Order: sequence, then structure tokens, then C-alpha cells
Amino acid sequence: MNLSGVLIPFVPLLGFIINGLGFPKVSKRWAAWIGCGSVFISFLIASVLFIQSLTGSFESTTISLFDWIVAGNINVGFSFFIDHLTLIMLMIVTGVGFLIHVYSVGYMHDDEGFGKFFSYMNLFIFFMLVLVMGANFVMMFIGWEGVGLCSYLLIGFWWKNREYSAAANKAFIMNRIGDLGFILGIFLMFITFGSSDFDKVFAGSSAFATNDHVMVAITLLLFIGAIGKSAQIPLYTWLPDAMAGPTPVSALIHAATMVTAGVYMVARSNILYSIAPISLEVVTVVGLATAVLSALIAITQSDIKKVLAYSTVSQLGYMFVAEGSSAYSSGIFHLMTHAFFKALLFLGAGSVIHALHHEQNLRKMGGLRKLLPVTFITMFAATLAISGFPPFAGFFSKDEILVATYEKSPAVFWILAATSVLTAAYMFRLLFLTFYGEYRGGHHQHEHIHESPRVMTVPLMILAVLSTLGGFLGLPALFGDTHWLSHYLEPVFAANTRLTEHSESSLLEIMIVVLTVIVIAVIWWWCNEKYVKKKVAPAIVEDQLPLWYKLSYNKFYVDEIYDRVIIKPLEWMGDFFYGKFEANVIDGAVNGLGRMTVWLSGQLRKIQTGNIGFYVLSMVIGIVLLLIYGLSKMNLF
Amino acid sequence: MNLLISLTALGVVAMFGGILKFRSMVMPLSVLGLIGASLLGVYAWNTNQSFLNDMMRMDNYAIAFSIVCMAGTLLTILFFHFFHSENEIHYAEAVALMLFAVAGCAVMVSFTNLLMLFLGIEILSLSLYVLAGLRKKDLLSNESSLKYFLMGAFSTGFLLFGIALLYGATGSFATTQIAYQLGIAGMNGMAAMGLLLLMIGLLFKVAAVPFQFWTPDVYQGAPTIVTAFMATVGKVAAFAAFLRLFQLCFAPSKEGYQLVIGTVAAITMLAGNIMAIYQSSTKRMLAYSSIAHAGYMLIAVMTLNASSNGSILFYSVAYTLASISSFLIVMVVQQNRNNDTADDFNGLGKTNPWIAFALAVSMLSLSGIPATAGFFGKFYVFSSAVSDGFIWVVAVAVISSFISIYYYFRPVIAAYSKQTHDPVMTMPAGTQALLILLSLLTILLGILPGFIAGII
Amino acid sequence: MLTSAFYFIAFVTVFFAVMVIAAKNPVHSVLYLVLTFFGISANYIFILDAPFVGIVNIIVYAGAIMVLFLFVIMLMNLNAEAEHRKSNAFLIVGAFAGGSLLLIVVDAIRKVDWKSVSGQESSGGAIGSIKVLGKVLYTDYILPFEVASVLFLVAIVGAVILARKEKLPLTVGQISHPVSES
Amino acid sequence: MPNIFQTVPLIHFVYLSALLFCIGVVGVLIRRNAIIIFMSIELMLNSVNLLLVAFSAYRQDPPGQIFVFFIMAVAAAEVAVGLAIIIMIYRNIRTVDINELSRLKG
Repeated sequence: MNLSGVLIPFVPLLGFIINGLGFPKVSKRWAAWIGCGSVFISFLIASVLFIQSLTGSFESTTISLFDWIVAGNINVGFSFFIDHLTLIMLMIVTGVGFLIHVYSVGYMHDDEGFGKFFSYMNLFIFFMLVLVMGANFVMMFIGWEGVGLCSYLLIGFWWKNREYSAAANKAFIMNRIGDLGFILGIFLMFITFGSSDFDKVFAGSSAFATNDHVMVAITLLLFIGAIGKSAQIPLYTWLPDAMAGPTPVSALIHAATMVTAGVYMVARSNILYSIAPISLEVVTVVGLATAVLSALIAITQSDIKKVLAYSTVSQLGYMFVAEGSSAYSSGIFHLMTHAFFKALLFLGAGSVIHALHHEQNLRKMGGLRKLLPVTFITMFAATLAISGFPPFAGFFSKDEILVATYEKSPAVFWILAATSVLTAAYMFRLLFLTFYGEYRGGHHQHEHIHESPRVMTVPLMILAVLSTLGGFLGLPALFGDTHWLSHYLEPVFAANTRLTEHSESSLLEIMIVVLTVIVIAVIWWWCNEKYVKKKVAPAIVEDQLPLWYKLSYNKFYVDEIYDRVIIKPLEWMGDFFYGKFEANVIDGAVNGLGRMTVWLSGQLRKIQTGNIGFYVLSMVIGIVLLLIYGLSKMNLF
Repeated sequence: MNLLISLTALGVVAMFGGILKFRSMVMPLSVLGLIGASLLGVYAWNTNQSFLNDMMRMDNYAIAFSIVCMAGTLLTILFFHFFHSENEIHYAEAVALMLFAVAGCAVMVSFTNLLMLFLGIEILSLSLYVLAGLRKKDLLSNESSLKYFLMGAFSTGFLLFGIALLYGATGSFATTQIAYQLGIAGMNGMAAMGLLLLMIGLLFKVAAVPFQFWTPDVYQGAPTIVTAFMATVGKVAAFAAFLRLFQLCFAPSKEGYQLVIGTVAAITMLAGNIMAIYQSSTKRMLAYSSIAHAGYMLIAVMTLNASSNGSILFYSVAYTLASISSFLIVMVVQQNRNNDTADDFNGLGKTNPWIAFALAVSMLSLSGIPATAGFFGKFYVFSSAVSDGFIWVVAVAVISSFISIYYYFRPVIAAYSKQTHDPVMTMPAGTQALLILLSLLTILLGILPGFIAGII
Repeated sequence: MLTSAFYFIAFVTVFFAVMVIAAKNPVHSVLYLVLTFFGISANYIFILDAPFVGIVNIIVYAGAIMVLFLFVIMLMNLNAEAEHRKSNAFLIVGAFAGGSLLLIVVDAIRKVDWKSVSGQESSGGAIGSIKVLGKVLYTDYILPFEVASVLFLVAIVGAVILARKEKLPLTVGQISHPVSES
Repeated sequence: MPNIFQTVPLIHFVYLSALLFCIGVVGVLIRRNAIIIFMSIELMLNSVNLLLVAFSAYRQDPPGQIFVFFIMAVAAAEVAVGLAIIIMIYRNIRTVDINELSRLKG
């Protein structure tokens, strides 16, 4: 047990070393076997542990490898911690990670840096596993930094143009701001508890009163870290830009695993957060604002990966709202289902992009349903899942979050519910633009489009099954009170989860089911009208449309009102938030900080005039000031 | 003591190596001698002997820092040997000066009398003034030498004035006596003035703001290998002496001046890191970075508690490893691409993957990214400051080290993410192996810092 | 009597010191500096009862070091050259900075209780004599005395390296750019 | 031993040497000729010597004067190296004006 647990992260590390050192001498074939195989072995070990935990012969354990940092009273062990929450995360990371690895074999097949790609991916898995398995916050931070580094390497993997490097830079800077919060939080933890070990910190926190300012500070600082890593307001804009990397990277890092690290961290520190309700409210507000804002932006995007990226940001907001409402297991539940369907969406998008020879613009897609049948069906399942259509996975997890928020604050519930509608809207828009209607790219290309190889479609299918059935791990009360996941996670969240167990919410759940079905039906109808019948492609201005089309104006009178009253303002808001707010306010603030530093640097360096006389004079003035300061500090002046 | 004698003898041997024309023996003899001297140091471990009327004491602190300085010197001499043929005009003399300088360092880190401190500082400084001007026909080298000399001599004046006032206040140059007298009489105006002026003299030597002016110019103008020597051995010895002086003499009255050092540390870190951003020359950038590192190390001097010695030692080792290898890489790049801006590192990852690896490791370590020695260097320093309640200083330190990531990563990004048409870089045999060794040491210390941290 | 002698010597010393930094001609500066050193030596010998230090001061400073300065100045033929002056603003700021330094030092020291410093038991032996100093130097301070020899080695090696002529072309920086005359 | 110590207060020596020290500092600040600057630094060192000898005499403590010898020794060594540097530069650019030496900056 002990030994096998430790092996989980180190097998991918071995894969990284072999592929990294061997590149480019190891053949692509071997690189693929090593890359996928190492993750698969980790998956197998994790599965064994997981099954043990189901049969009850498992207890959460800390495996200490060695004392790592010993300084004064501070002792940080290089140790791993495995409990039910870790196991769930392990299953997601290794399972989904493995599928994405397999998929990458097909996707990256023609790339020169094939072996290098796999070595980075394995390194990423290693750090991600360290992140979720660390037994203290320092270990978590090591993993945290490591995944950041890999993300950085992989975003910039194709450095064909400057924009990619710029995206990598942006991701880097924004994550550093987050890390700053995290590291200060850890420092504060050391001061307060003298340790960063989970058990000691959580045990020590019970001595604090509710909303004790130290606890609020620690939790808020940690949350700043989560904001950076999980792309929440105001540090979210790096994620859409990070889509410059290869699509499997987007699926693995920017959808399924790394970006959820913040969610994991908050869930892991749930004991701290429960002592600081103020922080929980901050978490809720930030999560909610992010969910709404990015959903609004997603509606108008024309790049398929950008839509998915904003959608990811929005879904992460959901998870934080769940955690802010103390429904940690719901947050983790959504994290899991999201990993399934969002990975699937990205991989599906990747399959489309692959088939279209790296065309990502929705405007140039359409009608791919027949040409890419497997991709279409799996993406369809994922779209239903993310839109929350029962009984797909997303339905259950979203439903749970909605119920949890309703108990806490109806206002949050309604905003979140409206966001769900938006989610369905932009996802179906994406689906229709891609697969329905007619192909809008060149004819020449049209003939070359064919379904991706099996090595890519099989992972899609597996993920589709998971997206469809994954929700049954957490059946809500309505369907017979067998919420397996929340029981499974009970040891971790026991004191905090406020899950509705019984009937009073049944009505609410029925309402949600019915409403969801209706809303999705309406959206389906509307998309069909707009994108199939009217053949509206995004961002084509109305007066470019042919005359006969305008004559049919009256026929779709209702539709137009709908368009004017609801869609247009929404689109306007989307444009506004995307174009003005994001570009000016958020990017402006972040870039401004950077530019100010550079400017300051340019000014400050001017004091190095090169003239000895000036230097000496400045030194003497410095001496005078220092003497005055020092003497007055010693009360002698 | 044996250590000091053997170092001096070694210097004399190297000097005669130049005069009596057995230059080819200079490098091997120096390397063997330095290793031997280090072994003598190890042999004297825990003996804690003091010498000749308590002028110096070879305690573990002194031995540890002497060995760090000697190791730095050994690396510098090796690199010097790689890049300069032994038939060059001042080959043996330069090696001799480095050996004399490290003898000065040994005096500086083991003194128990202010006179010894003064002599040690002067031996080191005079050697460095000359070494900076080693390229006699290079105007930048000339300028760097003169700047260093004039400002160094000027600051020595303040140091001496401080010593004199302290002598006036306490009646002795011996650290034990000074501490004893200050303990009886407390701080009066003269003692405080002496303390502050001594502090100013040492702040100059470690290049803290506002006495940093000489650093970028001197580092840039001096021959790159000499710069590496100054930035590592010189700085480590200066810090060791600084900390030793304050631990031995002024520790009980630290409440009075802690804030002064803390303020200087904070300004130094911020200014060093911010000014580094704008630099196009990597060598000059490293000079500013060394200013910033002086700020971080000053934090340990400020806290002046039980863990300060260990944390400065670890920081010194981490910093020495990373700095020497980064200066060496700059040297390689300068020789191959004729310049050392970030663009000259383009494509290094493709052409010379190992050099790029060493570059990445040393830059990561300098910026304090986890899993490198630099991280723990910062960690120890910061954590001891935090435990003493200096949270604001640590906050400034953390913020400024985040700023530093920006410029440390520039050459690394260039090396890995940009293309080049330039050919594979060539370098003297052995350079690459040593660079890899240094990087592995950096990583090793980043994973197992316990080796060094708890030693003194 | 001694008191007025002290003030006279002090005044003269300070006057010459000011002239060192005020004189336009470098040769004059050297000569004033020699006079300043004489003044300081006079303090040693007549007031402070430290004749040996006073003599050494004259021999080493006034005799050796200043001659070296004079020699270098002559070598460079600087005697005729009128040095460019720094701007007046620089002069004022410099004098102001130096003045405030003086004020701070004086202010800090003024408050010291001097009883603790002076008036210790006067042993009666002339501590400034060669006999006493030699004994202390060669017993208690033998280690610094030896270490100072390393310093001289450095100085010798350094001076030889730097002063020896070299027949290379001038460069600016290690990255060999041609020299641009400025 | 002449009993001067009661007549001239020690603090006057401190004032005198502080004054000389500051004159040296001002000299460093206001002159452009490297040699004069160097001479001003020598003046600073000498004022320290005066201070040490004064303390030594008033305290009846020989080490103060021993220290002075070492300062002289160091000053001599410094002069040897410093003048060598200045000569080296003079050979190359025919001036010792420090304002001419500001290629390294920024």
C-alpha cells in the first residue's frame, strides 16, 4: 500500500526522464508507448487503491519519504497524503490524463517535437499528482509551480509566431500574481501554526474563532492563488489566450486538470474556509461574477477553442460558487463531470481542427455532421452534458450546485440558473455552427475532410460514455437518495457539507429538470432556425445577407423580436465585456502594472550616470540620511 | 590558521610560477592547494581554536565560509584557465592575486579583532582593484578598475572612522572586549556613530543601496571571469564578515539598528530588481541581480538570530553556484555571438542543449523557483525574518523576487523559444562538464537542502 | 600654553587641508597636503605625546607617499594644466553634504560622557615610545603584522601588473569594438 | 609625562579629526582630478589616524597607535596600486579627469 501509493507520481516522472533525455533519439512509436504507458500504470495503481477504498480496506494515510526542509522549528516533510478526495482527484488526473495522452498520439503524429511533447505531458502529470497528493501546503505549492511551468512550456510548444510566446508570457505573469498570494498564505500559515502539514494546520485551526482575521487572511491569500490558477476574475484572461497551445494540452491542462487545482485547493482547505465565512462569501461572489461574465463572452466568440475556453472559465466559476456555498462535494462532483465533458469537448474540437487542417474559426466550419460522425456524436453528448440535460453527467452536478445555492441565497441561485441558460445557448451555437448547416470553408478542403484515426476517436468515445453516465455517481435525493459521491467524500468534508438530503428540495429539483428540458428545447429550436435555416454565420453583418432573405423578415418576426430584445443586448454585453472591459480594464490593469515596472526601471537606471563624482555625492547623501535615520532609531539624535 | 598559511604560500607559489616560468604548473598546483587547504579546514572542524592573542578564531563559521570562498576561487581559477592560455601575459599573476584575495577572505571570515577585519578587507579589495583592471588596454576595464578603486578607498575611510570611534567608545579592537564594554556602558553617541559608519563601510562592500553605484559599472567593465569572482567570492566574504562582526559585537543592541538594515535591505531588493529589468546586457543585468541578492542576504543580517549564520551560508552556496555558472555562460555567449543581450541566447536550447539547461537551472535558482538551491536560500532567510516578526520586509522581498522572475527568464525564454541561424557555440573543453556539474549541485541542494543548512 | 599650541596647530592643519582641496594646481595640492601632514605630526609629537607615530607619519606619508604622488603628477605633466572645475551647483551640494556630515558626527559625539573615555588610570609609562609600541606590535599584534605582508605582496604584484607597458591596441569592452574617440 | 590631558579636552581632537575627515570628503566630492580625489582620501585616512592616536593617548592604550601603523601600511599599499591604476589610465587616454570616464552607465 505504502509503496504503491508513492509510485503513482514517479512513474510519469520516469516517463518524462526517458522521453526527455531520449529526445529525439527515441522513436515516435516508443515515445508514445512510454508516454501513455507510464500514465496508464499510474492509473492502474490509483484504481487498485480506489477499489480498496470502496471495499473498505483503506484508510487515509500519510506517507513520509524524508524530512525535506528543517529550519528552526519548521519542518516540512517530503510526504504524500492519500484520502478519498485525493483518490477521486487521482482517478480524474490519471484516467482523463491517460485518455488525452492516447489521443495526442494521433493528434501530434506529424509533429517534429513528438517525443518532447510527451515528455512535457508526463512531467505535467507528475507535478499534478504531486499537487493533489502532497501532504502539506509546501508540497502542494511545488506541484502548483510545476504544473504552471509545464503549462508554460506546452502553451509555447509551437513557437511559430510571437503571439504564442505572448500568450505564454501572459499566462506566466498572471499565474505569478496568484502564486504570490499562495506563497504569502503559506508563510502566514507557518507563522500561525508553525507548520504547513494538512493535519497540523487543520487541527490547529479549531482553536480560532469564526472569522478570526488571521484565518480570513490565510484563506483569502490562498484564494488569490486559486484565482490565478483557476482563471477567475480578475486573473482569468490568460486562459483564453493559452489556447495557443496544442489542443490536447488545452484539454488536459486548461480544462480537465490544472485549472481545477484551485478548486481542489479550496476543497482541501475546507476546514479553514469553514472558519472564515467571509472568505467563503468572497469565493461565491468571485465565482459567480466569473461564471456570468465569461458565459456572456463565450456567446460571441468565433474561435472554437475560445468558446470552450470561456466556457471553462465559467464552469470553474460554478465550482467556486458551490464551494462558497459550503457544498464542497458538489464542487468536486462538478469538477469531475466537467473533466469528462470538457476534455471531451476539447478533444472533439481538436478532432475537428485536425480534420480541417488547423482551422479554428467557426465561420469556416459547418455541416461536418456527416463527415465526422464519431466526433459529432461524442460532441453532441458532451454538449448535452455541459448544458445540463438530464440524465447526462452535467445535469446532476449542476443541479446539485443550484440546489445548494438556493438554500444559501436565492439571488445567487437565479443568477446561476440564468448562466446555465447562457451555457446551453453558447454550446448549442457552437454545435450548430460546427456540425449543422453547410460547410463554409473552401471546396478544395471539403474533399479532404475525413474522420480522425481510431487512436483519437476511441478516447472520445470513452469520454462520451463517462460524460453520459458519470452523473450517476451522485444521484440527487429526487432519484432515491443514493448520493454515492457525497458519502464517499464524507470523511473529508463531514463537518461542512450541507447537502440537501430530503424531500423539501424535491420540488426544486423537479422544477430544474423541467426547466432545463424546456430551455434546451427552445435553444435547439432557435439555433436550428438561425444557423440551419437562416444560415447565419457569426459576425457577418446583416446587410450582407441576400435580398430574398430579408423578404422573409415577417415570417420570423417573433424570432427577430427575440433577437432584438434578448440576444442583441446579450451579444452587445458579450462584445462589451470582451472588447472593452476585458481589454481595457483587466488586461489594462495587469499590463499596466508590468509597464509601470519597466518604466520605473528605465527611470531608475538613469541614476547610474557613470560619473564617479555623482556616485560619490549620492553615496555621501546616502550616508548622511542613513546616519540620521540610524541615530534617531537609537534615540541619540 | 594552517589554512591561511597554506593559502598565502599557494599565492606565493603561483606568483613565482609566473616569474620562474613554470606556468603550466600553476593551475594544477592551485587546484590541489585549494583542495588541500579545504581539507585542512575540514580537519580543524569543531576545534574552535583562537590564535595569537585572540586575533582570529577558526570556529566552524569561519571554516565553513572559508571553504565556500575557496570553492568559489577554485571554480574561478578553473574557468580562468579554460578561457585564458597560460602564455597570456599576466596569467600566473592573476591566479596569484585570486589566491591572495581568498586568503584575505579567510582573514575576513575568521577575525576576532577589528584590525584583522580591516586587513582582510583591504587584501581582498586591493586584489580586486587590480583584477578589475586586468585588461589593461581595454578602456572599460580601466574605467571599472578606477571606479572601484576610488569608491572603495573612499568607503574604507568611513569604515576606519567607524572603527576609530568604536575604539574611542570601548577602548579596544577586540570583538569580545567591544561587546563587553558595550554591554556595560550601553550605546552612547560615539559607539552608535562608530557602529553606523562600520555598517556603512560594509554595506558598500556588499553593494547595498545607496552604496551600490559602483557595482554595475565595475561588474560590467571587469573581465567576465573577474566579475564572477567579485560577485561570488568577494560578496560572500563581505557578507560573512558583516554578519560575524554584528553577531560578535552588536547582537545585544540589535533593536536599535535592525530597522536601518531592514530598510536598506528592502530598498536594495526593490531597486536592484527594478533596475535590472531594463538592462539589455546580460552581464550588467547580473550585476543588478547581485545587488538585489545583497538585499535578500541583508535580511539575514538584520534578523541576527540563531539561524542567521546557517541561512547566510546556504544562501551563499546557492548564490555562488548559480552566479558562477551564469557568468560563465555569459562568457561563452560573448565569445561566440560577440555580445550578451537576451537575443544572443536565441536558440541555445537547440544548438547547445546542455548549456541551455545550465542557464535555465542557474536562472531558476537565482530567481528562487522551488526545486533549486536558490529557493531554499530565500526560504531560510525569509522564514527566520518572519519568525522574528519582520513580515513587511519579507513581503517586499517576495514581491521583488517576483519582479526578478521577469528578467531572469528573458535569456531562458530566448534560449528555448526563439530560433537562430547561428552555429553551435564552441567552448573550451571541460566548460560544459563543469556547468552541468554546477547545475546538478544546484538541483541537489534544491531537493536536499539539509546538507548545508544545519551545519553551523 | 599647550592649549594655545594645540589650537594654533589645529588651525594651521585645517587651513592647509582646505588649501589641498581648493588649490588649482595639483602640485600645490600635494605640497599643502604635505604641510597638513606636518601639522598632524606636530599634534602627535607635541601634544599627544606620541613621538614615534609622529616621526613615522612624516617619514611614510610626507616622505614616501607624497613624493610618489608628486612623482606621478610630474610624470603626467599635470602641473601646468588647469583642471576643469565642477559646476558651482555641484560645489555647493558637495560642500553642503560634507557640512551636514560634519554636523551629524559632531552632534552625536557632543553628548558623550567623556569621563568614561579620558582620565583612566595613567600608568605613567610613555605609551607612545618606541619601546612600548615595539613590544606590543611584536607580541600581541604579530599576526596582523604577518598578514600585512600578504597585503604588500598584493600591492607589489598589482602594481607590477598594472604599470608594465603592454603593446596591444586599445579596445572598449571585451566584445571587441573599435575605439571611438570621445 | 606632561599632563596635557587636563588642558586640551579630548573632544577637541575629535572635532579636529572630524573636521579634517569632512574636508577630505568634500575634496572627493568637488574635484575632478583622480589624483586630487585620491589625495583627499589620504587626508580622510590621516584624520582617522589622528583620532586613533588621540584616543590611544587619552586612554593610555598602545593598540590605538599600533592600528595607526597598519593604516599607514595599508595606505602605502593602496597608493602603490592606486597610482598604478591612474598611470595605466593616463597612458591609454591621456587624462585623469573622472568626468572623462563614464562609458559604463545605465
